[in-house]
Amino acid sequence: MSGQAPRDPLAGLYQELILEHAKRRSGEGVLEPADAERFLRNPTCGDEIRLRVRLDGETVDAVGWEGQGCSISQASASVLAEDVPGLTAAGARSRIEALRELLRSRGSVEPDEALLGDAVAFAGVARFPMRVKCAMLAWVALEEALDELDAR
Amino acid sequence: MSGQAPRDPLAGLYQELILEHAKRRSGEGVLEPADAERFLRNPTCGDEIRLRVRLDGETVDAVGWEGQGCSISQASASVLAEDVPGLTAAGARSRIEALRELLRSRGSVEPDEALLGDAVAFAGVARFPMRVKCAMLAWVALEEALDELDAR
Amino acid sequence: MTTTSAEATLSEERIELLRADFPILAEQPGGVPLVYLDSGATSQQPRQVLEAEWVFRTQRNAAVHRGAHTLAALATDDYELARERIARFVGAKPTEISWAMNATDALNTVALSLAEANRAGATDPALRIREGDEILVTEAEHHANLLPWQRLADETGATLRWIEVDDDGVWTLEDALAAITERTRLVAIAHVSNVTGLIAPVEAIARAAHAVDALVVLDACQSVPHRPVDLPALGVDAAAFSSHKMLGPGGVGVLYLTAQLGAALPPARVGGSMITTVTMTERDYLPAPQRFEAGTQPVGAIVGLAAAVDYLEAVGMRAIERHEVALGERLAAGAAAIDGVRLVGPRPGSERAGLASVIVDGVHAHDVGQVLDAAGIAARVGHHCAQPLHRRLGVAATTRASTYLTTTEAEVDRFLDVLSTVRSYFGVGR
Amino acid sequence: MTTTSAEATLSEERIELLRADFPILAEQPGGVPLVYLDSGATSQQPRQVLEAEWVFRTQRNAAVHRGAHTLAALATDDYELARERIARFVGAKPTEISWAMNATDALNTVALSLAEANRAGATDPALRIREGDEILVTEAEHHANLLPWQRLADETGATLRWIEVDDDGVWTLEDALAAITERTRLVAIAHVSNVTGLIAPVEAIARAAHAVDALVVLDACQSVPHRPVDLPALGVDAAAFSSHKMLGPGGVGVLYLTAQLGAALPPARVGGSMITTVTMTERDYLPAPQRFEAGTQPVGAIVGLAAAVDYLEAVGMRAIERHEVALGERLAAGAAAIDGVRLVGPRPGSERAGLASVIVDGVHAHDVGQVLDAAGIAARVGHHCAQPLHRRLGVAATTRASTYLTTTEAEVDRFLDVLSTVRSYFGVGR
Ligand SMILES: Cc1ncc(COP(=O)(O)O)c(C=O)c1O
Ligand SMILES: Cc1ncc(COP(=O)(O)O)c(C=O)c1O
Repeated sequence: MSGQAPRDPLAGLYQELILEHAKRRSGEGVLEPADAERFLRNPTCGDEIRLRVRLDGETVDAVGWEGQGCSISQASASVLAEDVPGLTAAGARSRIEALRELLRSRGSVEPDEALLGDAVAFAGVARFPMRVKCAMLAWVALEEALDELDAR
Repeated sequence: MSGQAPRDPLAGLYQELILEHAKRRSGEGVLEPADAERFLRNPTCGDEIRLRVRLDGETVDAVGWEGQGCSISQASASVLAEDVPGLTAAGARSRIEALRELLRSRGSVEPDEALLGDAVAFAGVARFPMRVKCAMLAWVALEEALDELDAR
Repeated sequence: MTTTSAEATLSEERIELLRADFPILAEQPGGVPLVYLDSGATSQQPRQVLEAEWVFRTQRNAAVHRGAHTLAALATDDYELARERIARFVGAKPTEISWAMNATDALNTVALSLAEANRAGATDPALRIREGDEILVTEAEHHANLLPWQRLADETGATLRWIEVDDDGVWTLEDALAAITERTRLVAIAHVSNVTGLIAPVEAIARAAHAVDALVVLDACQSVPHRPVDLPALGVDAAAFSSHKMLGPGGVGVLYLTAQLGAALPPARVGGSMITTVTMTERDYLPAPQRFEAGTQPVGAIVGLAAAVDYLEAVGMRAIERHEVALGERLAAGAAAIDGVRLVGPRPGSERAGLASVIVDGVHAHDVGQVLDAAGIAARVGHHCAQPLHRRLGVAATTRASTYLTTTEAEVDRFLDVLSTVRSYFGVGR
Repeated sequence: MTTTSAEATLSEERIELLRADFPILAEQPGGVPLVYLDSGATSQQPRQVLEAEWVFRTQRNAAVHRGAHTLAALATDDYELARERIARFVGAKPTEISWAMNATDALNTVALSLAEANRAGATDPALRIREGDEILVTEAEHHANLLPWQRLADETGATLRWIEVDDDGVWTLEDALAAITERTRLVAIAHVSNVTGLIAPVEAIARAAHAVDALVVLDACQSVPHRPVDLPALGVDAAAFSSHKMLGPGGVGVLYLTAQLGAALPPARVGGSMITTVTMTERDYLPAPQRFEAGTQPVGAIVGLAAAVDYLEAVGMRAIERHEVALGERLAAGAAAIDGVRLVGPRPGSERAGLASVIVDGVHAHDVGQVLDAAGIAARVGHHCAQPLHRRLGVAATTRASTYLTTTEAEVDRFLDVLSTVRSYFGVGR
């Protein structure tokens, strides 16, 4: 990177894995068929996501999403789409809860890699409160989709 | 006066003549017949006056008023009703203007007794900006009544 | 009222210490030491409140909930922490608290929102107000809690009814219960009257109102600053109070809306920071509280209000209440004992807040106020924004002394002393 | 833009002196020196403003226009002098200025009042808006100057029309004149766009609007703080601006209404201090400006705003304008020259205010803002409360740098430098 750009203060936020996923965008596209769909929007910045999930019994079979937003929100959706399939619905919920707790902790919670998987890369977001919503957007959409399935 | 009551700071405001007029209430009552009538109200304190005036050619023949309010406003109406009859309409207007200037001056204008008549007793009101409206109420009512006659 | 425990009220020494926090109390605006008995109109502010704002405004000031930069994050933190702080003070959830310009604005917001909901057909039956329905207030309301409902009644075709007061300006729970009917859709009352000091039996009224599915709106301007108030426990649907009456800066009104009402009401004001999606023809609103917060909020002043709440709680709301109730009784008993002075509101010995209004026979309130002012006593004279009550009392204006945590017994006594000289000064009633 | 006279703009030395008045500019919120380029959202406050408020609040604070006591008289003096001061700043008469919570509230007041007047049958034809009539805005408006008119159109049955913008977000006087028709009843436009920096030809639009008897409402949020503005000379009927964007405290919006419109409009909010006579069923309102000032106004903050106006005039509004216009051009030209950066608004070399918004190809504005913030640069990212404009530009968010009298060329250059590194940081567009 050239010139005066401030690499250090941002390194915790923009992990390599995040920058990579922001480009890779795993799971992008309309999932067909799907069991539930949620559309979420962050009114502050206009980021949005439409996320679909398909279950196979108790297990998440696949996740697909379309959306636009910052690198954090896009990378987060991509990591979700790669990591969550294969988890049970309950396991997915634990991961969402762990991520939420971590991100809201402002750095006071130690990330648990076993529980978080690749989402551990977002640990640095905890020090940037304004970005927590970006990192959580896809996960909240998944959570609400699972809620909807539970309610049926 | 008894006890701790603070006579001095108020002496400039409540001149003997004012306290007297507040009781005497010259001109109180409905003037019949009359050439013009004005009703005025001070929304801050609820003081109100209904003032009627009768002219004899260019000369103010009589003033009558009904109203309720503080001693300053009542005394002012009483002084007006005693002093103004006999003045020309123009003379009455000069007096109103002189009084207004004096009261708004915050003490920077020297009262002109020749111009003001007994209304000179209200000079002390100039140091009490919140009471200027009280002292002016009847005079403004007269002014507006004269305006109305002019407009005919 | 006497108390035995030192914790239970404020000792003279404690009050002296508190007074030192209020720079203005050392002023001599008329050349005599200030006796400030006008907290009911607006309270004075302790150094701690001014300092908290100063720190915010010189170190953390930025637009909140908008920027991503660090300063904006700091400001947003302070802002939302202040909301939590103020919510906790009245037992509410942060999402139940939104900001207004003053309590008047907060009350108008509720009335305007209800009018808007009814124009839009009020799909939610809880909001429906129509011809034949009734809106209930008392005859003693502050104009802020009367005019918005007059207008709502005019617009919806509902009838405005009111609980009448007696010759002292007092009404009772029975009066209130008798006035609540099957047609009542909304009851709007002051928790504490700013003229009479009467304390309304809010819980019982709220129960009766809810039994007929009426909404209850509380004007908490004179209660929240002076006594512990738990709004959810009172059972009201909405409440309003003003920062400037509770040691905080001007320019902040607090609107409390239960989660349910907050979700149902449309916004009164629309603009930035309260929307999700806007097109040239359509708009979608955020949920409460943001829905009611269009445009840039008075963030510095809200931070100041949170500091005021900290200050009040450090002193203790129970102790403040006890202190003021004792002063209120002293005022009432003292005034009632003066020849030619008529006390408004509950009789001495009955429950009242820390304020009293009086009528001096034969002397206009403005003249009473002037004599008091000459002695350095800042009391308020006028109709106190309650013309209907004053009309019922048969006067245009009364003289009110209102206390707060910094008011001393000596100040109350000084007021009573000077009050007792007024009639002779004007030569009436010897 | 270059100027020859030393008086004409602000020298570097002068700016250094001014910056010393703003305590927050010495802060390092992110551990790096602050480069504050977010004055368009909210401006920072000089010591002089904070001190003026401090003096008022510790020496002269009281309820205004209500009490008769000395403190109330002092506070009322300060309050009305502040009104005169602020009125003079925009060429208005004091009676044409009233207070709101913020500019959003002031604009809502106009729209709500017009809605109320039309519900009441609008006896004054100047206020009449009905089905088939048109309300005209631009596609670039801030939500604060769009949503109130959407709602007014919905309620009255009028059609909301808008002047469309081109691919840069720009519209012209010809577009505006073409959009004003015999059916136009109201034109609401921003004097200066908070996103594009476009300066509207207000005088010509007002003339055209008045020729068809339409009212003109000006959103002056981004003009009054940054350049000399004479509202009567512009010929608008109403205007709104916010204290917090012009060195003043938060919590004060200024509403300008010509004497004629102020006399015709009913109030949006009702309550204390704005009435003459109130009964349980009837109410009469005071004339403007009091009619629009229900309840206790933010007096301390208004005194602070008057001090801000004093400060701005001591520096000189013409000099501030020149300084910022130069910085705006520097921003625009610099940004347009960066590969992969798209400048929004007027092209470099065209007239613009002291702000610029950009789109960085391939990088979301939030990420741009984060990189800037890491360098200490507080710029704003998002839709800036102008979603329709952003939709037209084809993006959800832009990055905006906005300047003020304390902004230096070096700060602008620092912004441009860091901006030029963003794409490579995220590995796009090499
Ligand atoms: C052009 C414009 N109009 C209106 C507003 C709203 O101002 P406020 O948030 O102070 O009400 C702003 C600022 O956000 C603005 O820039
Ligand atoms: C009982 C009551 N209600 C409402 C108000 C209005 O409060 P504000 O002027 O802060 O809006 C007041 C104070 O004036 C009050 O005492």
